[in-house]
Amino acid sequence: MDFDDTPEEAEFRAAARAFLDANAIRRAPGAVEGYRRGQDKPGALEAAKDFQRRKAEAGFAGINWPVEWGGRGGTQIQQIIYDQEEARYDVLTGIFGIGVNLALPTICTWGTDAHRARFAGPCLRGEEVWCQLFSEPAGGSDLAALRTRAVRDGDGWVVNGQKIWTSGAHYCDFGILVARTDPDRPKHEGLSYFILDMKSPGVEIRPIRQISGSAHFNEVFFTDVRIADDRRVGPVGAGWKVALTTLMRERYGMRAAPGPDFEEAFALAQALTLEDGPALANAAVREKLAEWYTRTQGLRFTRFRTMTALSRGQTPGPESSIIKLVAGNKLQEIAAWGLDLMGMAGSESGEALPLGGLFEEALLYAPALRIAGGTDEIMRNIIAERVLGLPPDIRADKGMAFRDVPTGPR
Amino acid sequence: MDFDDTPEEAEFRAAARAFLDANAIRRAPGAVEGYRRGQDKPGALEAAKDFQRRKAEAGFAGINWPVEWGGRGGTQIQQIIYDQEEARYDVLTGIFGIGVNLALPTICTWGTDAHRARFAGPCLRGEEVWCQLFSEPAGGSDLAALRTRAVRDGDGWVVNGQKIWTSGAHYCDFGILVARTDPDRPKHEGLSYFILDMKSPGVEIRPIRQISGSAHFNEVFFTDVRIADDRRVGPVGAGWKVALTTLMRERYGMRAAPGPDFEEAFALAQALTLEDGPALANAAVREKLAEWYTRTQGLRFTRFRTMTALSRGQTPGPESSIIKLVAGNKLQEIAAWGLDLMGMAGSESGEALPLGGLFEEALLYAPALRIAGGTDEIMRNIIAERVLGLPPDIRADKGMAFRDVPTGPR
Amino acid sequence: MNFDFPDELKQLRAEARRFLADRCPPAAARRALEGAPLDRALWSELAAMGWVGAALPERHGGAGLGQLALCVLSEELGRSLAPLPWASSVCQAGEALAAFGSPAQQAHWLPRLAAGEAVATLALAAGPGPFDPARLAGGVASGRITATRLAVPDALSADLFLVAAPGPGSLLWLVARDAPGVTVSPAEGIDPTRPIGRLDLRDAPAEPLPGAADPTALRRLIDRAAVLAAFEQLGTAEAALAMATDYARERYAFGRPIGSFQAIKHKLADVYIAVELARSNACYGAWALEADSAELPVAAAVARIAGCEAGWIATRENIQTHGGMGFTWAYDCHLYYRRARAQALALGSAREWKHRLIDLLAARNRPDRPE
Amino acid sequence: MNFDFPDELKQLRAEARRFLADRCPPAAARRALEGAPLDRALWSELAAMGWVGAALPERHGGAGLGQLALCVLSEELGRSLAPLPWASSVCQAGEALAAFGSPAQQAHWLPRLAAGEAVATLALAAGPGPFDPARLAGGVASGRITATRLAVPDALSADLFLVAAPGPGSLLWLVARDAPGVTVSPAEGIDPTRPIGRLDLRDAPAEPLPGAADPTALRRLIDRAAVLAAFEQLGTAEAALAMATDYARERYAFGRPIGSFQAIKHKLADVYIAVELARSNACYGAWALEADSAELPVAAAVARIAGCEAGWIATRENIQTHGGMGFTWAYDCHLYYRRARAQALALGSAREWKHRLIDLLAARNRPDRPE
Repeated sequence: MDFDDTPEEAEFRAAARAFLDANAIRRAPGAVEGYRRGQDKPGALEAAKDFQRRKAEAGFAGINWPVEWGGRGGTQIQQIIYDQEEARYDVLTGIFGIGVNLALPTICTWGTDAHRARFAGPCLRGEEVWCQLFSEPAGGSDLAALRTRAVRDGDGWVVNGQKIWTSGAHYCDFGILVARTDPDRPKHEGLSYFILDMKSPGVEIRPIRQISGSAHFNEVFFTDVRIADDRRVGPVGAGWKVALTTLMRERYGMRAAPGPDFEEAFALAQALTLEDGPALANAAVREKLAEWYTRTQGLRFTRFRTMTALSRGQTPGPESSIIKLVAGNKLQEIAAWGLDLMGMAGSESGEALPLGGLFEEALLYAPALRIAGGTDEIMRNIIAERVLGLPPDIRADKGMAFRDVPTGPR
Repeated sequence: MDFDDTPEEAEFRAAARAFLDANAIRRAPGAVEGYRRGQDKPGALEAAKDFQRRKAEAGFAGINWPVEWGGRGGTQIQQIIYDQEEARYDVLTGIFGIGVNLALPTICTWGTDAHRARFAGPCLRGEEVWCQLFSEPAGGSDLAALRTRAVRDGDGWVVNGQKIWTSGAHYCDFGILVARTDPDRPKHEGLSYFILDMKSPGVEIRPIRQISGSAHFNEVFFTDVRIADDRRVGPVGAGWKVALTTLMRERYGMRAAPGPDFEEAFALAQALTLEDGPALANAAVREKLAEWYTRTQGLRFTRFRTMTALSRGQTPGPESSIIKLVAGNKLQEIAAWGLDLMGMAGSESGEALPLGGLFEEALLYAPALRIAGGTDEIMRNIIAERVLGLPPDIRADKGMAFRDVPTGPR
Repeated sequence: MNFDFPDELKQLRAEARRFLADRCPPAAARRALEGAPLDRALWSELAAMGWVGAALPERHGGAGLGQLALCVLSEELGRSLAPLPWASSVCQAGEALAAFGSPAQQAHWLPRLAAGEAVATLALAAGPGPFDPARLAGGVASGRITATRLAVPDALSADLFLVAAPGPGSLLWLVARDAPGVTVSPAEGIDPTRPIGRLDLRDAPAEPLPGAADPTALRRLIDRAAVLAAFEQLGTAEAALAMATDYARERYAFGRPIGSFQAIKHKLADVYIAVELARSNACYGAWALEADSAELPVAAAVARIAGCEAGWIATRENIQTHGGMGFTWAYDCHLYYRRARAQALALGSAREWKHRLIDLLAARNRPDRPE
Repeated sequence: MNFDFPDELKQLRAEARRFLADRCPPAAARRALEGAPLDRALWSELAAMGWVGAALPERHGGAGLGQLALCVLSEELGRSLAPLPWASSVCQAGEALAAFGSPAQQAHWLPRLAAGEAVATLALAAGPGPFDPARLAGGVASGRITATRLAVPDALSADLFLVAAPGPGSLLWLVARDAPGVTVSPAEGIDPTRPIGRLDLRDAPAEPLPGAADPTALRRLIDRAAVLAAFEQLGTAEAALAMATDYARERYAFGRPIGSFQAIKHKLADVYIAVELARSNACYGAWALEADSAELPVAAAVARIAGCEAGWIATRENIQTHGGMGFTWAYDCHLYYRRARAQALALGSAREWKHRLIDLLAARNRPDRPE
């Protein structure tokens, strides 16, 4: 039992670090990775694309992609090692995540040779950015209940409807779109999967402002948008199966929450004095800190277990399914606790402290982390059904033609 | 706003206290009311019956029963005032609760004049003790899924099956029994409600030992037990409706949990020294104590709100539905916390403290309080559906003949 | 046993609820969130109905309705998320003036407050951590105060500050907004619908409130305000629960209302429990407030603790129940969430009140005191 | 990255699981609950397989398999609810002798322990409240000890007590059961499947364990034992989760398996989360134990805290999932509940470990220490 790289892994890590040192700026130690901070800075997109190009040239883009797609053909653990290293640098590669990790792997798996030839390279080199057009306002957690219609028209399709929660729609070049091609079939059976050029006529993008005031998501509206049939991925009606390839990879990539964690809570406690002396001597504060440290370490070592399996070329167990659920709730707890500890002076007093504003900011974006990418409730369903093997809930819409499924007064 | 009795209430309270002073022993102040302690003492049943007889003679049994049933025809608030006063004395009237509060009110409402004439008086005077024969092992929370069969045979019925969770079956004279008279009807529609003489041939009683080691519940088995048709209460097939009369009264009577509460937790904290000094100076201990005090007071004042409505002759709101759920969980928390605070010496160290054994005992019976009389889950369903008006869950067995309802591999 | 509000106050509550639903729906709070200044016309309307001066004596332009009236109105102001200086000007500063002010101070300021012409606020916090009336920062000398106070509620619309600071004869000082040496700057708070500000005082003229001579008096003021705040919290929590319940009934997923899923039902049942416990404890606080009981400090603490808990779970899980829509700016969920968190900080967090509650209970139980 | 047990230990685990399922199912724990004495034949079988002396050196009759072997065996002993002195005789007293005993003490006792012929136990607690090696009650003078120790695990079947007490040269004293002045009396514990007892020593002959000269040594022994206890807790929690999951799949109510209701599903998902966090933290403890790392105290604390949490939620909600059957004596649910609670107290409650964890982390972060 050890935490060390194998010799091969260590060599790869050194190479990754050398590339990053030469092409990016290492974050100062102790700097907290904010919630998508920096993404809104002017010039950020260009800088990100430039870095992605160099990354691809150096062979670090698509490390775990097969060689025939233009990837490195490396292992999953190499991908993780590179990601670990990259996380220490101030680079914005997150915007390529949907393309590299979700869209192209799905398209390359289900699509044609022409799809691979046209889209894989530009995606990997950061020349084309991708977004995901799955969620709809009426669907919510019931992802497959989507209503956006694609109607056959000659050698193509005409799309009408609305998507939501599309990250970066305004700067993306292409989107992966699931639309309903047959509403007379049951929910999962009448869907098809398309590649949409985001610059097509009839595509309208409206940003969604979140509680925190930022707007990283969009609504995307389609009015008679045409898609050629050769931009369809997989058979007509097989859209849900194709989408599952995307969704499985999305769930797998869940990371812990950004923002204040044990370290920041500890630092706050070090800085404050309470009724009975230093906050760090207060038993209630100590117990909370100990619980968060234990949970944070538990998640860390859970990732280590996953990495061990990957390092051995094995399929990891289901343990990583807990990470998002635990991390999102912990963040909200820590944010509220930090404010309570500061007390009456509340949010303003944050300025007087080394962590000024961090807890307030987290309080406002934490709710999104318990919802986006699968609500707490959906995550518990997944754990209960897929991990523990408990039976599914009774399906009110089972076997029903989609157009007949009850949708309520709204 | 005040906590005082009206003059009429004060007068009634004084009369109740005078009766109790003359006929019972007041508990020492500060004595903790244990979990059904005393019920197992030899001679307890006889003493309880004797007290109940005197209580009836003095007009304090069935205070809220109508005069025509032989009750006092008093108000609900008078009943509560008497119960409040009686709770300060060492008397075991709980064993008459099922008869006085559940069985006879149901029988007098749905039954015949002959039923009232035969059963009301002996019940009130403590001459006949009643038990409830509703729950079955296969049913669990699904109370109406009972399988005990009553088959028509001449001028009576023949009963076969099994009941469970029957308090005091071994000393009871009569039981209220719900049995299935038509398994071809849906679950709620094929039931009938009977009065069973517990001394009938074919009735077998086996005590159920609980985690705590005590055995206040029983299983009751029926083998070809005969019940005359004139012991049926309400129409054939209307058993569920009749049973609802009983069940509504049962829910209404929910009391807080016996055993250690804030006072005992506070006393434990006063007695112990922790790492950083007296436990009562430890912030974690203080916060927990404050939370329990707040919850305990919240329940107390919730009861005051209910009493205020009753005192005005109004129907109380649904607020009392929270009491059992909050109290059961609080008890389990307090019990575990008490043990943790005592630490390594664990359960044994309790002897060295004024509250020796109380937390250990509570740890073992607390689980039952989260289950008996409606599990936490059922209580939350009731609150959500009946108080908040949320829609019911989808019913897998809806409209199905009872005999066709899936029952699983067990 | 009469643990309920008198009928005339129930009527007042119903009246307030109707008025606020009409004149001050969540859209009003949203306008404030987007930067609209205090709606002084609306505040004057409330004053004209006698609510702003509800508990003030009639000789000072008040309605003399007593503390229970403030309780029921606080609940409704909390329910409607009113972007108004109710807590600061009525429940805190107004009450402080009425309790501790000199006859001249009262005669000058109370009629203006009651009429809604002037807004007053309490300025307590000097820095992060628990508030302790016995250890106040800043100082007063020769009628001049120098101090900085953080997170002062409604600071930007206030005409009068009552500043907690140690000085000769008082711990509470009357400072007019337009006096020299007074600087008010906006601060970013969690709940911009009731904006907070920073108050910087440099040798600003200050008058002592003669009745606020010791920490006990100040503490009692805060206890009284905490009961009223608990009713505000209760109203906010109830409104959030109602919003979540309505949504859960009407929103469908998987072919059925989401409120038919136990994950949602049981969550909302837990919210209901917290709300009921908060209501019961707030009622106890109301009784102690009206009776001016020796139990007030304990009653205020439990009302405060239960109110904070109810506000937090109800507004947090309202967002969760709404799913993706819940964390959008466009839906009202965050207005409740912001308000509840701000309410939970304004008079000191639940953590501080728990500490204080146990101090009080431990003092009760000390053997050298009579039972 | 190799955060997993080696294959040979996985084989050992599988072997232990098979053996214990066969020879030591919950029915064995139930017999102990009903009063059966220690099954010495079974203990000898475990010894014969080399498990009792798994981590002891071969020269003393051990198998020399190292600490990781104790980890995997502890998990399985916890899973099977084995009513055996595993924690006391192997993980605590055996390890103490191996770490602190004189050559003569080791030569005399370790082979007997490894062979299962003798049972040893650690006697630490003098009274309620946290255990502190720096402040031990009782005393030793002229080779005679006088002390009372409470809740001593497996006290009635122990042949040897290692008693924590301050005395010349050591804080840990070897006292034989059959020595004069030794009285052992049964005590009522939460988990009679591993009965506790009270140890009264009156001028009983005692030998010092020379290596246990200071509180740090004793603390380290407890840290090491806590990692092993965390694996026991993990095994118990996993077994309770499996029992609840099986029941939820097979038990029907309202015409469907109760495991299809979200109230049950989501409860069990939360249990799974606690179990996974406990497993991950226990693995960290195992690494620190094997590597004899400076991180051991921190690793032991997080393993302990997570283990206590998992044991509590898993065994408590297993009862709840079983409904009425869950709180009957006849069902096995309470065996897990009792065991988990006893495990959570035996080496000090999670509360104490949280306190200690923050002491350790605060010391790390002290500016006068290098990073």
